[in-house]
Amino acid sequence: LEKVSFGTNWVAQAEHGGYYQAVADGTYEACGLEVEIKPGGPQANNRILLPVGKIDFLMGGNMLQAFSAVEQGIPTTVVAAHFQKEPQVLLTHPDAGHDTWESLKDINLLIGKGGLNSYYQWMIAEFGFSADQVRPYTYNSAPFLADKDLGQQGYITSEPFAIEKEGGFKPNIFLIADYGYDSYGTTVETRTDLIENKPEVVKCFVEGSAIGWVNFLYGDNAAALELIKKDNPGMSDEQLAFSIEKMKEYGIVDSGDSLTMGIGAMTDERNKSFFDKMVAAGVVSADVDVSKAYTLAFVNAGVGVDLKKKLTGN
Amino acid sequence: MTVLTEHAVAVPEHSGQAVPLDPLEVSKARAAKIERQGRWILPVVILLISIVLWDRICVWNEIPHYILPRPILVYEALIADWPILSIALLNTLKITLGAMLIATFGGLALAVLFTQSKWIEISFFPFAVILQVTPIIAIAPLIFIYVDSVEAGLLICAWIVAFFPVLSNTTLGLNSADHNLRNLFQMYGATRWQTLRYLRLPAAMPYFLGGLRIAGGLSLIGAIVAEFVAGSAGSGSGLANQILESSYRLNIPRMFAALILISGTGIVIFLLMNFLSHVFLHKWHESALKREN
Amino acid sequence: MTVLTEHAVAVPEHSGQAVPLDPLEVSKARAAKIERQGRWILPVVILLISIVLWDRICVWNEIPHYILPRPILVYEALIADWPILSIALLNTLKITLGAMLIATFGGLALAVLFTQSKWIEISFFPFAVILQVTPIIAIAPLIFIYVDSVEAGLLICAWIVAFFPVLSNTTLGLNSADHNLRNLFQMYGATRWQTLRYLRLPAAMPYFLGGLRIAGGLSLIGAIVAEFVAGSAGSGSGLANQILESSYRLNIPRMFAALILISGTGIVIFLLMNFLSHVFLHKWHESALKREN
Amino acid sequence: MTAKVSESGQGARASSPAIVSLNQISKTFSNGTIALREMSLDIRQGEFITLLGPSGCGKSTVLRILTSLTSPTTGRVEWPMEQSGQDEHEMSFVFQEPTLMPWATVFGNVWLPLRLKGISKKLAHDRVMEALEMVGLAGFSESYPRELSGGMKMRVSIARALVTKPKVLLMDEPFAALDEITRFKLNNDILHLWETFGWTVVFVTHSVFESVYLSNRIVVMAARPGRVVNDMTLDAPYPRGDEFRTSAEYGDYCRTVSDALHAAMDANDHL
Amino acid sequence: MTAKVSESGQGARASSPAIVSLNQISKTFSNGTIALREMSLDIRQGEFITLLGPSGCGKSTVLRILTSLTSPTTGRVEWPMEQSGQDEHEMSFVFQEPTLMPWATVFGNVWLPLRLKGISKKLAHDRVMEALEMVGLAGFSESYPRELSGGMKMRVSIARALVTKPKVLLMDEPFAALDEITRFKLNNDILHLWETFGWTVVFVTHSVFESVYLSNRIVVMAARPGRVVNDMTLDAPYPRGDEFRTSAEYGDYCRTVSDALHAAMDANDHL
Ligand SMILES: Nc1ncnc2c1ncn2[C@@H]1O[C@H](COP(=O)(O)OP(=O)(O)OP(=O)(O)O)[C@@H](O)[C@H]1O
Ligand SMILES: Nc1ncnc2c1ncn2[C@@H]1O[C@H](COP(=O)(O)OP(=O)(O)OP(=O)(O)O)[C@@H](O)[C@H]1O
Ligand SMILES: [Mg+2]
Ligand SMILES: [Mg+2]
Repeated sequence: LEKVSFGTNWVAQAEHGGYYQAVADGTYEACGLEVEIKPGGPQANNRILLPVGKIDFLMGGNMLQAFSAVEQGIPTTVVAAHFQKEPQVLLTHPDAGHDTWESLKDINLLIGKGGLNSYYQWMIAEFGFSADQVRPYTYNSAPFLADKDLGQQGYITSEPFAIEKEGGFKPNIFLIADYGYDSYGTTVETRTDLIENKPEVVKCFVEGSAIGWVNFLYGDNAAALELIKKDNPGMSDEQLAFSIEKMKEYGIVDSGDSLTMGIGAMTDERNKSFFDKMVAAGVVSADVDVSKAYTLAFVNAGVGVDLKKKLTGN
Repeated sequence: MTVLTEHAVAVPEHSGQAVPLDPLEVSKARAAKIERQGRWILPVVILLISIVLWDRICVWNEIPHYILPRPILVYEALIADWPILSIALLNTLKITLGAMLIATFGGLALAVLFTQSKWIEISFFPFAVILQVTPIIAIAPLIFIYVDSVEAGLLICAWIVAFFPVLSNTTLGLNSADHNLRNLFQMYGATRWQTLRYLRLPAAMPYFLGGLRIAGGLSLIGAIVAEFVAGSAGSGSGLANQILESSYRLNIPRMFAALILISGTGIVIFLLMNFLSHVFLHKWHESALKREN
Repeated sequence: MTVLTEHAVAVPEHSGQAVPLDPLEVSKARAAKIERQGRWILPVVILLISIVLWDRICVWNEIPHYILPRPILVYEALIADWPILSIALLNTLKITLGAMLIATFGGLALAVLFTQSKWIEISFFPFAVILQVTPIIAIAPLIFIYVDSVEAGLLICAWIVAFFPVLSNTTLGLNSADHNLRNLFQMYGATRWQTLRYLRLPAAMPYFLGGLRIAGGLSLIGAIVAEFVAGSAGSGSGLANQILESSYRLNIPRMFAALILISGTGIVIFLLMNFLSHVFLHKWHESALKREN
Repeated sequence: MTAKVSESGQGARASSPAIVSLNQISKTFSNGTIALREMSLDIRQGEFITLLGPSGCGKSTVLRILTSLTSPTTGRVEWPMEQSGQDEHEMSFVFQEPTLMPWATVFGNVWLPLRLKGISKKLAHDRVMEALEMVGLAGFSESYPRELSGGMKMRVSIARALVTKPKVLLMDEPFAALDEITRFKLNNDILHLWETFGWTVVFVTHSVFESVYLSNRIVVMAARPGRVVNDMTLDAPYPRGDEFRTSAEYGDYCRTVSDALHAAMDANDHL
Repeated sequence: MTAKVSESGQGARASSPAIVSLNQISKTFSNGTIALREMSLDIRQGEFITLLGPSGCGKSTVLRILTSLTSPTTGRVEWPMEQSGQDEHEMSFVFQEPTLMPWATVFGNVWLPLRLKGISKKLAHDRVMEALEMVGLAGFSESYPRELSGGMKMRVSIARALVTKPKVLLMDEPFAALDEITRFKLNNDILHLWETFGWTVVFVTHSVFESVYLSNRIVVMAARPGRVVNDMTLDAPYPRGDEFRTSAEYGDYCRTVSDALHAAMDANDHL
């Protein structure tokens, strides 16, 4: 068994379900990997640990950082896109007259640093939002609840649930992917040298994760949930169920290309389209060679499609 | 006849043989006892009052529980989530105490080094300052690249946050030793080490302990901040993760429960440091002496 | 004949009339000059050496630029991004200085209040400790609910980080005033205010300035941490934002350029505090006195 | 013993009212040292009273109790004249140690008692300089305490006590660190002020000669527990001068006091 | 002036070698005070030499220069016997102020010089207690300095200086805060030790009587700039005792020294 580690982007939650599932089921083990999952957090900077070999796979955000890596000459590459859609949403109060995307321009928005540096730049360039309407988001929705005329960012699977539960209302949800932000949501990145020298390891991880996701979403995910709760003792079943439901409802993990090409699918067209938008928004330099940011060598082979059929019975 | 010393009024002419049973003595002893108890009761009472106030403010202003939960809610969360919180507390405590220990001894050792030669101090104090002001969020990744154990990494982060007050205060203290005493030591041909051991360290004690009092709280903050930036997992995760998660999930009562545990820890550390100060200083230093009047 | 006092060897029998031109005097003056210059040159030299070392380490260990960039890269980033960085620096400085000011005066005022009555101290010191150890990431939302201006919120956050050392050290200092002098003041019927003004505050000066030295750096950290957790974008953003953005964009040289600005600011603040200490203490306090031998 | 010494303390000014009486004062420190036991003493207005006794017998403690810096363990301190408008601040103290503020100049230190009364630097200037002149330190007004010799520090402390022209002056070995000539001069200065302004002076010294030269009453104490073993009134007339120092009367007094001191020492377990 | 005082300093032990010579020493402090100007002084082995002079004339400064705590602005200090194995640590000092460590008990303070030589508490115990006994503080060995009276603190300082049985003893007004009886006793003790062990003692006092009783050489200084104005050798034989104090010779000496002191004062701008 080869030991590898995988750094996620937050403390353990349903959004990491596929990987936990693959660990719990022994899917990785079956192809020769012993995977250790290292949870992250909002301030934790796991990225830099990838190129130096402290971790072997990283749960990346959207494609933007992959472009940055190319720009800065960092030898990492995206090998799979497990979220077909960016799950970022903007939320507003339902009965305050902020019911349209356009109306968001008139109110203050709570946006975190990550968002500010990525999709919000695109919103500025594409729709004419302004940096001055941004207020700090500290990953706590209380200020939003306290002020009807605030909007805030969120993860489709998390904040809406908390707001619904604590605030007692369903917020308006604007999935930015629906407005043209067509990046893949979360990716798996790895070191270029790993791809070159041990492609079987990468293959095992990517395909194992795809199967893990299928099992997690459509099969019996009890074991994975147990693992998540062990890594994050405060996690509630209710929250987990909500997240899974939302991921399914919005097709975050499994929609579009992935339905036929398998979970994790990527296409050159989508990456090019997103890259062009980001260049237009001035977030990325046009000189970047997009094709270096990712490789399609490990995805699009339809892994797990059969399994899904078996599980869902159609 | 006007009487200057207060107690004299109440006391009749007496022979003085009965000193131990003297009403004056008794009233003094009573005052001392009240004071001794007051030192504990008063802050507790004030804390209780402020908790009640907190509750009333929540009620009067109709503050929703997801902004500022009422104390009772926090208490319930504390009880209900105790199994989770207690483990987190333990983990945080481990890092805090570790950081405090290395901050104390590291700060002390550096201070001693710095006072051995003015030139060393001039040359290397800037590095201490740089270390103090460098945001650990920026260098945490660097640390974790070269340090394998998460725990060690957390300790280093927390140490960076906490060491400076000890270093700075102790340096000041070591430099504040009475010059006449220094002359005396010089006269008797004391070695550098003897001067340090018998003169400068004792003289620096009040300052050093003052530094510790600051560093105690900072170690706790350091442990929490380190956890924020290092994002540790599962069984090793501490109160920072609880706060983060609870706040993200809007489980504010639990977040406040975690905050209260942090505050409590801070106060316990502070009391401990005060106790240490008392132990080391009450025999001789102005700040801890109980003068007899 | 053995000569105890060193300089005597070189000096021939002399009449003593020529005191100002005495070779001994000259050599002393030279030594003093070397020392004066050394205070500046030595640390600079050491800093330069450590920069060279940094560079060599990068080269020898082939550390990739996205982990630890070579100094020259950082320098280039500093030059290239100066327009952005300088504005960020200014914004951070604004918060830092603001926080330092309120931490200084707030800490001082609280310390004075606390030493007015033992009971006040006992009752309210715990709150200061609670404030010190509360992670600002947890209470930032609360602050931002009730404070409209981002800048004010940042100031409050930075203040929370920085005030405690001033408070703690000053309290210690106020309590360390010589008891004989306190008796003297009591004897002359000094009012509380007079005792404070003429006795306890001057006596607390060394401690207070020691606290300031710690708080200076902490204000800077406070400003940065506050911006990390609560800062907004746009024209008001400071160095923390630069660090975050650079790190998000993996532009590590720029991140280090920002870090260097922070370190530089920290050192300047430290020197300033040292200068303040010198100004206030060199006439009388051991720690700052230049004794004549 | 000569007839001139009356043991009961009924001397020249015995008829003056007491400004303060110590009544069966005891002082036990928390470490168990009994500094004073059942000591009684009346101090009358206008007296120049000297406390004499072995080192550690409680002289400083008596002064501290008189100024209410220390409260007695048992017994009481009475100021019978208090209600008749006697301002307690018209009391000055020279501590046994110089007790100067290290951060203030000599001028600042001497100015202090006036400053506490709200007198500005400008208004105080002449009085401060006059006091410094008296102790021979006019040229050092801008020096800091650390730049002074031991005796000079003590003289600053004396100047500080004199600058307020106090009604009651308590001095704890003020001249111990001074050479004899400066000491004689200051002795005369103090005597002169005492006579001129009708001060009450409580004085502690170890010098029998000084005590005889200055006082009209000498209280000899014995140590551990501190107590009064002798209370003598000296009838020699004022003003006293160099002739008094060479007179046979002076020699007689000195011998008497010295004997009393020896007797007090013998009453001790100490040494 | 009696014939017994020889002005040149050629007295009983004049033939002994100098253990230290000050050669044209000047000391100017940075604030401009000229503490000493071109002062020369040889101190011979086995001498009991007393420095006498007005407050602020530079006596303490001379002692500090002798112990190299202060270096002179110009001039040189020579220890001609240094290379013949004279250990500089066999020197003890009583500072003008008690200079005790507040965090140590009386025992700890007196133990200090021995401790610095590596002598353990147990081994030092008897010598420390003996020294404390000599100054009458055996019962206070566990007290802290703040619990002592002024005179007691000074006695601790004296005990600390004596505990090492030094070859050279420098004392800066050690007995100023002590009563006469204790003072006389300690005078005799020191004299006895001096004679028994052949010590060299450099002594500063303000008491003419004390200086005459103790010394075989008296150096009278004048102030600002500090300088030697008189250097007298006293031929009175040792051991000296109470008979010496009452002898005519003693009275003569006192008068001579007192006159010299007056002359020194007149040489001053001071007072
Ligand atoms: N704070 C204290 N704690 C305990 N004992 C004390 C304290 N202050 C003084 N004493 C004891 O009280 C006794 C009397 O002290 P006091 O200072 O009054 O003596 P004194 O007569 O002034 O002596 P001296 O002439 O040496 O100044 C001494 O034995 C001393 O040890
Ligand atoms: N650190 C200093 N800075 C400036 N001047 C000083 C310093 N120390 C001493 N002096 C000055 O030097 C002179 C001599 O001081 P020194 O202490 O030697 O006097 P002294 O003879 O011991 O007097 P005393 O009998 O009062 O102790 C004094 O005028 C004093 O003001
Ligand atoms: Mg006394
Ligand atoms: Mg002196």
